[in-house]
Amino acid sequence: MSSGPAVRVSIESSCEKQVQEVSLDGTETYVPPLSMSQNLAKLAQRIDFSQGSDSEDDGAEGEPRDREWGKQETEEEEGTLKFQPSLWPWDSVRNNLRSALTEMCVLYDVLSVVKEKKYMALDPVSQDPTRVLCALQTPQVFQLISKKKSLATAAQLLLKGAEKLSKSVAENQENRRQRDFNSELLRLRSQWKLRKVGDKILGDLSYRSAGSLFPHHGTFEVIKNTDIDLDKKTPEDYCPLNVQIPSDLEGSAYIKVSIQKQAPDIGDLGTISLFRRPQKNKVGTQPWHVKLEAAQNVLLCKEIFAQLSREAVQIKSQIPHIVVKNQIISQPFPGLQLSISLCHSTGEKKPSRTSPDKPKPDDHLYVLEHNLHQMIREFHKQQLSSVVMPHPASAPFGHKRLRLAGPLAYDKAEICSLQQSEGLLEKIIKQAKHIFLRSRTARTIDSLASRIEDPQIQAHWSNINDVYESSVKVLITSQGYEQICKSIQLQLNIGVEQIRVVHRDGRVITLSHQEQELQDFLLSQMSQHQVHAVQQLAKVMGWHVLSFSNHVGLGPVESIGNASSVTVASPNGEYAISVRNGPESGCKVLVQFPRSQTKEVPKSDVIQDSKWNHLRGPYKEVQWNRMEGRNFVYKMELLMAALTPCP
Amino acid sequence: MGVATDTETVCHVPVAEGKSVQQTVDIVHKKLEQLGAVKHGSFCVDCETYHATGNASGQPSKLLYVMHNSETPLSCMALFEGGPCLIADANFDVLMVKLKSHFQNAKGHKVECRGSRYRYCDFLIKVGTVTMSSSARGISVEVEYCPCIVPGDCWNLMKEFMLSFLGTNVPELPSVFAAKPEGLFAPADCVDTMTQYLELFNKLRKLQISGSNVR
Amino acid sequence: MEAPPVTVMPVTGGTINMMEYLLQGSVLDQALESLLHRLRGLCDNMEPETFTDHELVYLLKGQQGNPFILRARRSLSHPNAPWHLRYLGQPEVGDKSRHALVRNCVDVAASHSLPEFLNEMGFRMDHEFVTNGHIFRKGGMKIVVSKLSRVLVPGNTENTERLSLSYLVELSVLAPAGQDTVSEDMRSFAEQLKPLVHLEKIDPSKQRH
Amino acid sequence: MADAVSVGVNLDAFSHAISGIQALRSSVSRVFESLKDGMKNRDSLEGREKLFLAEFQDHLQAVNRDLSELERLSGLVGRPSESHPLHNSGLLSLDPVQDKTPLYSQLLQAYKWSNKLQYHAGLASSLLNQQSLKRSANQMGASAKRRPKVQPSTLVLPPHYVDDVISRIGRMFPDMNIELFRPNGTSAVLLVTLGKVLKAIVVMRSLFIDRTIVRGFNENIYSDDGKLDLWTKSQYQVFQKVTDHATTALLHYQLPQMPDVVVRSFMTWLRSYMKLFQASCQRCGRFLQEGLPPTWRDFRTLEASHDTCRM
Repeated sequence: MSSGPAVRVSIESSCEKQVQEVSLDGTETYVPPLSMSQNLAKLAQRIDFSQGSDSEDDGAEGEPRDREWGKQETEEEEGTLKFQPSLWPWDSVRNNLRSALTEMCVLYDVLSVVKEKKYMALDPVSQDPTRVLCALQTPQVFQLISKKKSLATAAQLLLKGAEKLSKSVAENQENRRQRDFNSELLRLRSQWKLRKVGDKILGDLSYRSAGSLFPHHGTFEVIKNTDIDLDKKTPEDYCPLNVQIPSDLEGSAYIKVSIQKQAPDIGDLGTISLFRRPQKNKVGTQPWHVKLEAAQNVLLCKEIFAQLSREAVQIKSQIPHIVVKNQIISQPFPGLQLSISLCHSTGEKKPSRTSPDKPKPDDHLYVLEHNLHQMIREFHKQQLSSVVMPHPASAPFGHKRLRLAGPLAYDKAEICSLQQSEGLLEKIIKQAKHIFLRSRTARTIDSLASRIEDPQIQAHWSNINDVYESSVKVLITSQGYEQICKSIQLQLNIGVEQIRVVHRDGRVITLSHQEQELQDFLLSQMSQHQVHAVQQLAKVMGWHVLSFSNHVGLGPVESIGNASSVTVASPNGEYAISVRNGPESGCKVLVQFPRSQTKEVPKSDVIQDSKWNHLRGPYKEVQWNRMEGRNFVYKMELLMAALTPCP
Repeated sequence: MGVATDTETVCHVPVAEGKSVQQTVDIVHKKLEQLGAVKHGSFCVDCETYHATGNASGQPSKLLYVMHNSETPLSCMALFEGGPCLIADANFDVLMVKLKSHFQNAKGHKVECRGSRYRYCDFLIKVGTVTMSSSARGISVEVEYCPCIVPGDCWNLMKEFMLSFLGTNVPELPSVFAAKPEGLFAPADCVDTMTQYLELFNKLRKLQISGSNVR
Repeated sequence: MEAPPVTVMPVTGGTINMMEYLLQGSVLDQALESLLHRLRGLCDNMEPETFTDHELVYLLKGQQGNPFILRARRSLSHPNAPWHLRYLGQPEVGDKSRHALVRNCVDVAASHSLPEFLNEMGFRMDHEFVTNGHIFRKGGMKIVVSKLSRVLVPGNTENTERLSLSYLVELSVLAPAGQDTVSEDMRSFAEQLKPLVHLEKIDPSKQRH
Repeated sequence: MADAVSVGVNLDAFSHAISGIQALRSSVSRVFESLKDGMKNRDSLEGREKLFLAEFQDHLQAVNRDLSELERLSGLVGRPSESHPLHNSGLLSLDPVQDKTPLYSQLLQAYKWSNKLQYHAGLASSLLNQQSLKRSANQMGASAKRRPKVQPSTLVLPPHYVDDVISRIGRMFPDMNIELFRPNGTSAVLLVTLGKVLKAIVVMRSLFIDRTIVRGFNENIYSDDGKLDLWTKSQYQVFQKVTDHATTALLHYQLPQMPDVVVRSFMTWLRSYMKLFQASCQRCGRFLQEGLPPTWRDFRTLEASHDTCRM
């Protein structure tokens, strides 16, 4: 508002409106009282129209304006009596100008009030129409123009800024679309080894710097992508930099490790089916990076396979390892075939060189594949770390440990352990053996546990395993009698070739990889458990153990292990229970009655006397399967309870 | 990796009456095999003697012994009698060649002890013939009980073991161990072994000097 | 375990007649960073390593001739590492076309009782110093950039004083006698270090006097 | 008691009265029956009316008769005694002469007995719940409810609790050095160094011992990469044997409810190997048997014997 142009301003003071005439006697003639609209205008100037762009000025000036008015009035009142020289010759002019400004402000405010129809509607006032018009319209037009102008400049500024912004955004997009070759190269340089040979830029994707000894050169060439029309819309993944990798490293590859069974008795191994799909490009990774990583993976797989096949040829084993093109076949256990194959699919076409056992791709042992990768990297690391810097610095280079061997007087065994390092193939075969043995042991235990309900088998697998060893605790119990029947507890240490069983009684048994051995052993232990349980139960029930044998020499011969037996007598010695339990023949329970209670005692001429009544009577077999009770021990407890006379 | 420290003792077995050295060794071998010990390669301990040539101070110089043990094939032990000892790698021998103007090898003093190693559970037994200037002088038996590192702890056990194949010739606890405060077979165990061998060699040498009619 | 491994050497042995090929030079402290940078680029891809060693020089005076010198060195940064006992022969005069100093050398790794033992042998310590710096490797070549400090109080390696404001740069190769090709490699490597440092063959015996 | 007699006499009248009521009811119902049926099935209206009226009259008379009969009977029954509406039980509410009734002392006695019974039952139950008689952990009456809570809590113990228990046990045996590691997550691995004889690695799962391996004092405890070597068995036969025995001990010492007791007893047992090379066999008196010292330690007496001698 204050930015109004240099306008011709009428100097005519506004005070005319108030004081028309001051007579000599001091009486003043006032203009007639303000009309309704004038009054309103006056009031309106007190209102703070905060939405107006210049409301601040308004508010700031509102107050002084009022005071000015008052002051002026008083001045005018006394002006004639004693003339007060103003401080400044143009003071009155200034005052008038200011009041003119004030007027305009008011007008503007009124106008804005009027324009916003919701506050009030303006009606023409009958009184002095021309004056009103001139007072209202002229400033309005003037204000409008000035407003328009300033708005226009502001709009222009904004437009300029917007244009700048859009331009820079467009530029950015343009930039992204057609990347700068050099910046790409810089990025490539930060992640890959590059060197300049002649006019070519060559890179190294081999693992040589990480300790690999694989002879593949692993070189890639950096090419500038120029065959693109910059005017046309470029594809999303366009990159000015391209890499050319050796043709034999193209595509994707993986090492497939699987165990095939020649006999169907072996459970499934590695049935997880994870089908490989090409890795989704992560957002923000450059296409060349993906390409190089894939090529590096191919190279690593090739190195692993080359190492394995070299070892397969070198190692002498009873059943020689067979290397056929891209497959190594080994026989860890009789009837079992471990095959390691290099699957390399090049480009778009279907994998043509994959292993022959394509129809069942689910026997891939991912754990072993992973371990192979891990082992080759360990091998690399070993290569690097074996050539550590000597300390003190004057000492010659050499193997760190071997340098210690002399002054620390290592003996032969220690020196051997420094030098020998098992090959990749040996390790992986050992791991495969262990994995196989472990999963089959688990399966054997589980199938026994599900097949046989009484006694129960529980297996507690250790929470920490090694690649070559894992252990499981096997508990054989009877339901409801866990506390007293815990004589059969075994720890199975599953190794590479065999399973070592530590029995609770201190025996150590070594089982071979044959499944039948473990199963037979567990079955015989379960059979023994029942007899042990009777023995324990007898203690609890107050019965006396007359005889106990883990391995009975009498009766039918068991095909697995031996039958065991126990004989217990009731607390008062009247009754006796004999139990014989065999892993195959099952259990047989006999009860011996006191002679006095049996009716059909065979009459004998010899034992007529009453004292012979204390002799034991005949045995009767209990029809065990018709006994009440949920399991063997429960039945036995019931039987003992029944045969224990009430005191 | 630590160093295998264990308890071992070296003793001298007198040659049986009316038998040659080789025959006596065979008898011991047979006894060991009867016990169940398994032959496990061979071993060799040798000892060279050096003495300083020019001694500035004039005082009688001590003898320097440089020994090797096939049990620690990469090491070379250098000992002064009753003095400090050094364990070094095989290059020490080369250094001794360089030093030959200052330390002279006593040619006739080379002692060697060769024989077989036997393993019986955790015991390692080495029966060897001691040779001085290419003539057999005596028999040494080294018994090592690998799992135990405190000689005093397992001495009874070793004695019982040695009784079973040496008969009455069981030695007393070697002075090397008795002198140690803790009785611990220190990390420098190979030095202790070498000291025992050195004592044995010196004993045999003295026997040779005092009475050359050992056999 | 039974059959001794192939690489286990015979009871008496060691590697006879090893030669050290040596080039030496020095850089000022200010130039150290750029030299290290260059070396990191040129040398084998290994973690750059620093070292702090304490070297004792022993003399054995015989009745005639020069005293016999042995250098015993231990690592202060790796206190468990064995001591290194070193014998260095006189530089070979040989033909002038050879690019490096060549001298006979015996390296012995020894137990910590070494100083005591040397004393017993009759050796006397002549002087000692502490050296610390960086060590690099390129194939068989060893590049040691080190700063020498004087030991002020005998035996106290904490209390040292720098000898100069520059670093000693040594390029050395250990090889059996007669392998003169290594000196060629050394020369080309030294070329690559120019102009940061000029490595030359310096005859210590001539330097000393 | 007189009351009882009179009631007994009246009972007869009661039953008569009841049957009287029944008769009255049936006659009343007959009246309504006939009223409901109304006049029907008669030839003439007059006859019908007459008959109906006569019938109705008869019925009413019967009702009258029955009613009077009932009234007579009710007189016989007589008024029930007002004071004893509940008969014998009513007596209870009467104020008894306390000194004369033995009720209080009887109550006291009964209370004493019940107390005693409860006490003895408690004793008996605690006796019956004792280890020797317990058949299963699942059977205990009180713990049956608690079990689902107890079981997981012993399996999942906070690590600091395990640390606490282990350090307490470590303090119990000054000649045994127990170090605790957690190389694989929360489950602890203990490295027990027993004098200068042996080192044992004990792999724990919370406070349960999973497995253990024993090696000689001078053997490596750490593998090349500086981690605890939990797998490589000892190169010495003695310690291989001791490892087997220790595994047996783990199977022997089992008390799922109190795992800390198990750890303590195992450590006590392991400590008996302090004199592995010094003790002679308690059975045969010798040091060596098949080249091995007495490796077996009895689980109760900790007596040393050869593995071959113990049977």
